[in-house]
Amino acid sequence: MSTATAVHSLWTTAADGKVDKIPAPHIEYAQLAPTLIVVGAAVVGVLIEAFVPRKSRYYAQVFLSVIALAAAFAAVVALAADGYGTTKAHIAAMGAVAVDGPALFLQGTILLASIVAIFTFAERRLDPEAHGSRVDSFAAQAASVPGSDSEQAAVKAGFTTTEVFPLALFAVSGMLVFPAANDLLTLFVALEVFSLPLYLLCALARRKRLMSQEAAVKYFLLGAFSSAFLLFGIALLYGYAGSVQYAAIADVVDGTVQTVDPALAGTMGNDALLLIGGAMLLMGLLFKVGAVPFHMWTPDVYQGAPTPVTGFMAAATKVAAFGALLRLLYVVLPGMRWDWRPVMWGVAIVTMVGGAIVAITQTDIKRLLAYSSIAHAGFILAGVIATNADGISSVLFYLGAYSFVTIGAFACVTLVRDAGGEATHLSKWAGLGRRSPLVAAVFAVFLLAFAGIPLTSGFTGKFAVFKAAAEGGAGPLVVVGVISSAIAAFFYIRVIVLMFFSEPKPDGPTVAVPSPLTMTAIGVGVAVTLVLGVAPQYFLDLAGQAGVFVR
Amino acid sequence: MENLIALLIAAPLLGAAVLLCGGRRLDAVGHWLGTLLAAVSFGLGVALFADMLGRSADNRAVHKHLFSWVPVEGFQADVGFQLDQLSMTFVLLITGVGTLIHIYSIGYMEHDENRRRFFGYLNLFLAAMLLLVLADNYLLLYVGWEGVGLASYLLIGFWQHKPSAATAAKKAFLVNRVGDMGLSIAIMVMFTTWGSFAFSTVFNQVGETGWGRNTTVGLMLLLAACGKSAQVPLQSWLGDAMEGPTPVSALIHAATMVTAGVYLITRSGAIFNQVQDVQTVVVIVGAVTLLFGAIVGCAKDDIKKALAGSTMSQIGYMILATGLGPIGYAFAIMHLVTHGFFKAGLFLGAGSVMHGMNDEVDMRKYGGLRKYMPVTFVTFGLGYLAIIGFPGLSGFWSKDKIIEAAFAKGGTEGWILGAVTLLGAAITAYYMTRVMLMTFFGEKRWNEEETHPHESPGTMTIPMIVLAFGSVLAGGLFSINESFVKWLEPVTSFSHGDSPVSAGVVTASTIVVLLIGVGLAWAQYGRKPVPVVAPRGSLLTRAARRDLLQDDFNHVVLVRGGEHLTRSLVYVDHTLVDGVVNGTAAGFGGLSGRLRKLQNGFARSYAVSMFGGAAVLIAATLLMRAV
Amino acid sequence: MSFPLLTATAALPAVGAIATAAVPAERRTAAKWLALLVSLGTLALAAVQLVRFEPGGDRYQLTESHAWIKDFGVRYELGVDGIGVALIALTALLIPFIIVAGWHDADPLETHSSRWRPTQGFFALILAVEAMVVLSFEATDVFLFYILFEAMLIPMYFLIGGFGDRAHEHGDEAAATQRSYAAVKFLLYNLVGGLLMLAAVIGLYVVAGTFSLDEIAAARANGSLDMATNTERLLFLGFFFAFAVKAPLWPLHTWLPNAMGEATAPVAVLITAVVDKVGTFAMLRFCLQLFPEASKWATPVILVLAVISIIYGALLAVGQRDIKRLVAYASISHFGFIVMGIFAMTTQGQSGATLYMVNHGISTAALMLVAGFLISRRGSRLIADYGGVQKVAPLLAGTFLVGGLATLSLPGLAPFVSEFLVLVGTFSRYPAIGVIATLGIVLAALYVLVLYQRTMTGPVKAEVQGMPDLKVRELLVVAPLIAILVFLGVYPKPLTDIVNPAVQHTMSDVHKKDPKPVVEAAQ
Amino acid sequence: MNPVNYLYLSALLFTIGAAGVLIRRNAIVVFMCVELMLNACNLAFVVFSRMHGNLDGQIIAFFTMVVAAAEVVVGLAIIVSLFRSRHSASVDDASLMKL
Repeated sequence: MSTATAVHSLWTTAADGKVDKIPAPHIEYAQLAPTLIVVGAAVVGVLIEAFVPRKSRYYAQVFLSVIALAAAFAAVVALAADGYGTTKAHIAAMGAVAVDGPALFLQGTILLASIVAIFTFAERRLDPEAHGSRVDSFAAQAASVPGSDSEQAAVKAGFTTTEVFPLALFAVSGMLVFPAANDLLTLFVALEVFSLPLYLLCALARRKRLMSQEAAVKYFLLGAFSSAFLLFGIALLYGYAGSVQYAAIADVVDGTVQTVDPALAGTMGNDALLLIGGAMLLMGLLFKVGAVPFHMWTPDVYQGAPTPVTGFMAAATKVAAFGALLRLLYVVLPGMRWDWRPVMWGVAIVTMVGGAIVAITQTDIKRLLAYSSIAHAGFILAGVIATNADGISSVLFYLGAYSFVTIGAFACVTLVRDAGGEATHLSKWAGLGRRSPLVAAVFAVFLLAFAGIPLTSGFTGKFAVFKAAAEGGAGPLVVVGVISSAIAAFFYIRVIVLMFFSEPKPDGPTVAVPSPLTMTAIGVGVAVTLVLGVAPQYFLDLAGQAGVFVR
Repeated sequence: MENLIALLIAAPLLGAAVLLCGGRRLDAVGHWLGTLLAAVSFGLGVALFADMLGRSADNRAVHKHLFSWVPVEGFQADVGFQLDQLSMTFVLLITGVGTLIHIYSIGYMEHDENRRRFFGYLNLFLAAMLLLVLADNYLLLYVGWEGVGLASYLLIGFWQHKPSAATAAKKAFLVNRVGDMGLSIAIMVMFTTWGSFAFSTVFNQVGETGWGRNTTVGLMLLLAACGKSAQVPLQSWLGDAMEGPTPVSALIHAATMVTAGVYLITRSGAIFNQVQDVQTVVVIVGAVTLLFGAIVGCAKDDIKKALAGSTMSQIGYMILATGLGPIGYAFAIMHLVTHGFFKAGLFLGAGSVMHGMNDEVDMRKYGGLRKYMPVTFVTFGLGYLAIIGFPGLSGFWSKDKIIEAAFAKGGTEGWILGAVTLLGAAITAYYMTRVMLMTFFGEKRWNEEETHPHESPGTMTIPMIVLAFGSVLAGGLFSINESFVKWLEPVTSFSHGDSPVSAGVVTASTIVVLLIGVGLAWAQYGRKPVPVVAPRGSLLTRAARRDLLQDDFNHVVLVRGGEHLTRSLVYVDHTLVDGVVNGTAAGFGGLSGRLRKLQNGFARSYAVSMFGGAAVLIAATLLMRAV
Repeated sequence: MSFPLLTATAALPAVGAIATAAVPAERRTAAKWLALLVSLGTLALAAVQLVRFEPGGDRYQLTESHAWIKDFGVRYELGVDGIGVALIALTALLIPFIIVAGWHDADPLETHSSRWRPTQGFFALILAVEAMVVLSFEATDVFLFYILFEAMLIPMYFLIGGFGDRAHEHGDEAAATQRSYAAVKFLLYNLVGGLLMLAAVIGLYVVAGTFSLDEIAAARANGSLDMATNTERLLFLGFFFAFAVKAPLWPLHTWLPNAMGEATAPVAVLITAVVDKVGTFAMLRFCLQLFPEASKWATPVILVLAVISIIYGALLAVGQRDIKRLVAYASISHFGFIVMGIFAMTTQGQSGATLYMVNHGISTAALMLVAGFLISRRGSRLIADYGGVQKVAPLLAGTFLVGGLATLSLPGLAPFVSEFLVLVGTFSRYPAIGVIATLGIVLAALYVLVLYQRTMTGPVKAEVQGMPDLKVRELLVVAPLIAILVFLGVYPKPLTDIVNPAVQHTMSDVHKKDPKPVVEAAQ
Repeated sequence: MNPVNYLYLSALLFTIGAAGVLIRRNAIVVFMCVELMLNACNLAFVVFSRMHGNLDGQIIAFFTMVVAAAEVVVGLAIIVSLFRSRHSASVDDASLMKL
């Protein structure tokens, strides 16, 4: 049979033979409940924007968001308790979504982190009241030009952008799907679903709006650019395997499926397609995790975005993206690990070292944390490279530990303020320990956790991934890892020095007394940091049980 | 009875502890307490002596194991004492002279506000010195060894407000430490060789080891002895040590501590006897120091420094004698004892002079003092006669024997040594006569308005009188029937040398050189008036005044060199060792600053980086497959 | 289950630290007393340990073992051998003195806001350090030890960086900069060491599959654990580097003079007398026990480094113009002795090294604390600013001298015993090294006596005039330390009895026997 | 015609789009270039779909279009607000944050 006729049969069969009914898809709604709840809540959130009076929107949205996320988390817990994480793990929604340990663990992590992040979104006590109404971190009216009359009018009217809550919920729903996606199409769609709201959220800062918009533009353009790469990679993989299903691609990669049709031999199983496609796919994901050299958006976006959004992004996005990366590498591409492991070694090394080195000379606390997140991405990559069971569970653990520290740290950043809003320049932080020992001490705890000092979650996580990497034969990577940890320690310590050992400046910032919302966010961060540092066994168990992908 | 040995040490130690910790409350009685405890110690010593005499010669040594000090697997250091004839001799000398000097100090230090502390230190010294001579192993000896060093340090620097005193004290301790290093290495070699450093084990097994180890031990012990006994090349501290109060000079830097080196070599005779070469070195050291000290003594105008030179020289005699082996040990110790008497007496006399002369030490500002201080004059005079070896007095008996033994060494060596010892005797006679003449004879050269020479109080003169008796009689008593030699023989063994010169000739020549020395001094200082300002003098005189340039050498080589070394090391530490670290940090900082510039804020350049990254990623993946 | 004595000894100061930190701002005197009481309580517990420890018994005693982090193969395992129990006693002994000596070091200045509570923080941090140090001496699980080894850096860091000499604090920006430089240097040095050790710890787990000392020893004994030579060496280097930074060994020492110079005297004592001991202790316990072959392989290099430390530290001490830095360099010299004793691989050397750790702690404490009292009176650390102190403050000068004499290892005082044991132990295997190291005793005399001469003797300087002598509080600190120095110098047997069996275990770990005396060997 | 040629075309379009992103300053144009890249992907999907003889690729192409449309909504909103604030749509002007 010639190629032409084979292709022709695509549409000729439809005419000649009897048309099969399109079978109704079989969707396991219960197992997709976490995602569905969040999506539903987001839709309801949009409706709230439309129908609920402006005054009550804030409360309604906050309430809805928190309830929805909590319910989704409860659903995750219920699924896990039912054994979907382990024995009953399977692929749901016609092969589109996996319900397995890693997926549930990461979804749970994302949901918890999101709840905490929503608390910081909802914080309205940091800034003094403007014209009798409380203000949060978001622009009064995003559409109005910064500094314009319309903006002032919006502020005067006490507008707030309560749309951030449904936007966040949409983003969360995408993030929930992302690590669970079991085909490349779902992966792509989920990526866009969580990215697009984030682009918007970045643009919504109340203060320093020009920077906020700039951050959004950069994030958006670069994000779209990387999505295009990712999509082209998907196309090539599809060309390689003839399917976008993870399992199907994996079979072809492993060589368990032979070419069914000699006519397709030209493309199917063509390794060049696999390699190039795989690399482009990797690039798209590495962009999201912020690995060098795809990291350059990170500092600018972290700095420009409203700080609660930065915290949310830094925590949840990273979790979701690493989840997807893990699944891709462990489910789809283990057959070509000899190809991607050396490359990932390189990426991990430049990410760890590069992030740490550039961070040394940063002068803005948010940029500093951005570079820190890059370095951490490198550490996590070391665990990813392990390619063993410990690799999965250690990365899961690290992500859980890291996300809470990050949100807590950014929440602390929101507290330190001067006339221009948040005082993010490091020089402003001098002597904070003397003015406000508690905030400084808490922030120091977060920094120490970032630095991986024992008895904090950062150490446990770092130990876990390095151990996995060493067991996976990546000993040199571990050595590079500890060296860059040492470099990284330098700038964390620099901040501590500044806070505790420098004399406070007379015109220094004030530390706002937050509402219980932010306090909760910070408190949860500290608690998780210390508990995971001192008694991590339960959570390690959890991550260990969750550490098996379904295929 | 042997339980008393510990008490012997404990008494002065208790004194030291009480006096040093007691505070100002004890100021009024401190000196009496200190003296009392020294006397108690002496009393105990006498009792033990009597007990020892009651036993037969071979049965006299007693041992007392007190407690296990440092018990570590294979390394058993004990606190144990060995009281034999040699130790006994020292015990009596130390406690006897020590007690006398305590009494003397009561008067001498009367106006010093820190007299209590002074007595505390003196007691501390007694305890340490007793420990040194009573220890039954080298490690415990080492404790006493450094203990006396400490006491010496504290006492030399007793007048700490004088920078010169503080410097002298430090110098003494440091130079001694060099010697201590020798002792410590010697002990280490002993441990690795015999598995022990107890006297008994070492001396019993010393014959079973080779030349190398014995030589090392011997040389290291000699180094230690040189440090403590101010022998060349570690002699430089003794002259400066005269900064201490005069009783200190008398007790520590004349009678007892400085002779510890002689004790050490004598005690270790069993080792030295095994290695002839080391003995030769010992003899050379002794001979050189003998002349060195004597020459220095001739040039000094400071009465105490002149005496210090003399001490050095006399100890040179003793060291020389110990180097002769069994023919010399007993005589070395005998000279040590007699020297203890007369040199202590001389120093006390000098102190008495200074006491009466407003602490003036320059002999050129003395003169004709015999009328003002008759007791001092007489006692000092007797000491003088003893040291120059005036026939019949102590020094004569002991020094004469050493000269004899030197000749008995035999061969060319014997002749050389004999000549050196005789020469030394002549110089001794010269410089001591010079001291005598400048101080007590001639015109008075002091300022009569400021200075009113007077005799010292009884507390000071009585010890001087007692010591003068010792100076006169001790030598003779010891020599009756060779009693001293026989007394020591079980410990040190003794052999009569085979002298090429008969004893009579030696004695005669000794007397001759003595007369020459005295005559020369008389010609120079007795017949004509002594200039108040020292003449420039010959090259040798000038060198001798500067301790034969020893300090200049030390200063240039050790002090300057050391300063340069430490300064450059400080520099190295700062720039190199620290610099590497700071440089690494700065390097990372610079790298960071440069990499940071890549983040130029332009979205397009970020896109370029991503695009490039993607290209590299793809290329690398393809390359991995190709490879 | 019996009373968890070891946990209690560490937990008491830990709880005390939290309690002290929680004392209200204005009740700072109460905080001080609380800290002191807690430290005394800890001392009592340490004394109970000493009593309950049977020198002839098992290697590790009073053991406790609980599951902790199963995934990492980590257990909360405690146990003490003679070395551990001695060092715990040292730590518990010194902390009360440190607290009393630093009684006023952290009183707030008027310029501080009311929310800044330095006093509570200072004493809480000291107790926190004590808790971690004690627990690290007790840990028989490598991971547990590592965690404490690293974690104790943090309170130390705040102690160094946060509290300087009172005299410097009045608006002296330069001093503050110096201080934070010192703190950062301290932390980074130790962190780098610690992180390399982390890599080795992980590697150890990959190789051995457990962190328990007991299990590793058992696996070694029955042959189920067979490390490749190169692996063992690399792991050894990872561990040793960390300990060599902590100890500190030349050329990794430069953080110590900065840290000790800038910190207050009690904190400086805490660094050198207590915290640094963890490094040398760990060499004995972990390097030798876990990697015996590699330890032997590295011995020549380490001994050379140790000797360089001894001589170099002493020479630099001579060249210092700052009292505290001088003591720091002296400590570097002494740490050289300790390391030398450990790696000489003889009973004498290792017993000596262990005694040295204890004795050096006490003697340095005595010297440094008196130096601190001196510095607090004049407000300067420069030697040249003093002179003739002996005349106006004889007690201060006297105790200073005793501290100095202990530092130069005068026989009769405790350090002599240990130093001599180390020298003998080294000499019996490596004569040349032993002899060179002996030079150190001359240099020690030099730097101590020069220091004493320049500060205490000579004419009384104008600024020193009227300087008060030691107060009762200060005397209470110094006098017992001196008494202990004398006692252990004269009668160290109680200590050696405890230490000896532990040393025997270590010696058998490395399969080394003492060289026989020549005479005996010949027979 | 050999469908592989369409693949080449798709790659070419993708490259042109990428080059445009790197070269052009105007945010709108940059964004259009991204869209071009997405279209190149779509072409590739369709080609592969035909080559493999299954419909997955074509379906994905539809999804891509939807997503691209959503992206346009968000992207234009952001770019327009930037333009209104700065009166410039140049991506190079937006470089407040750097280093």
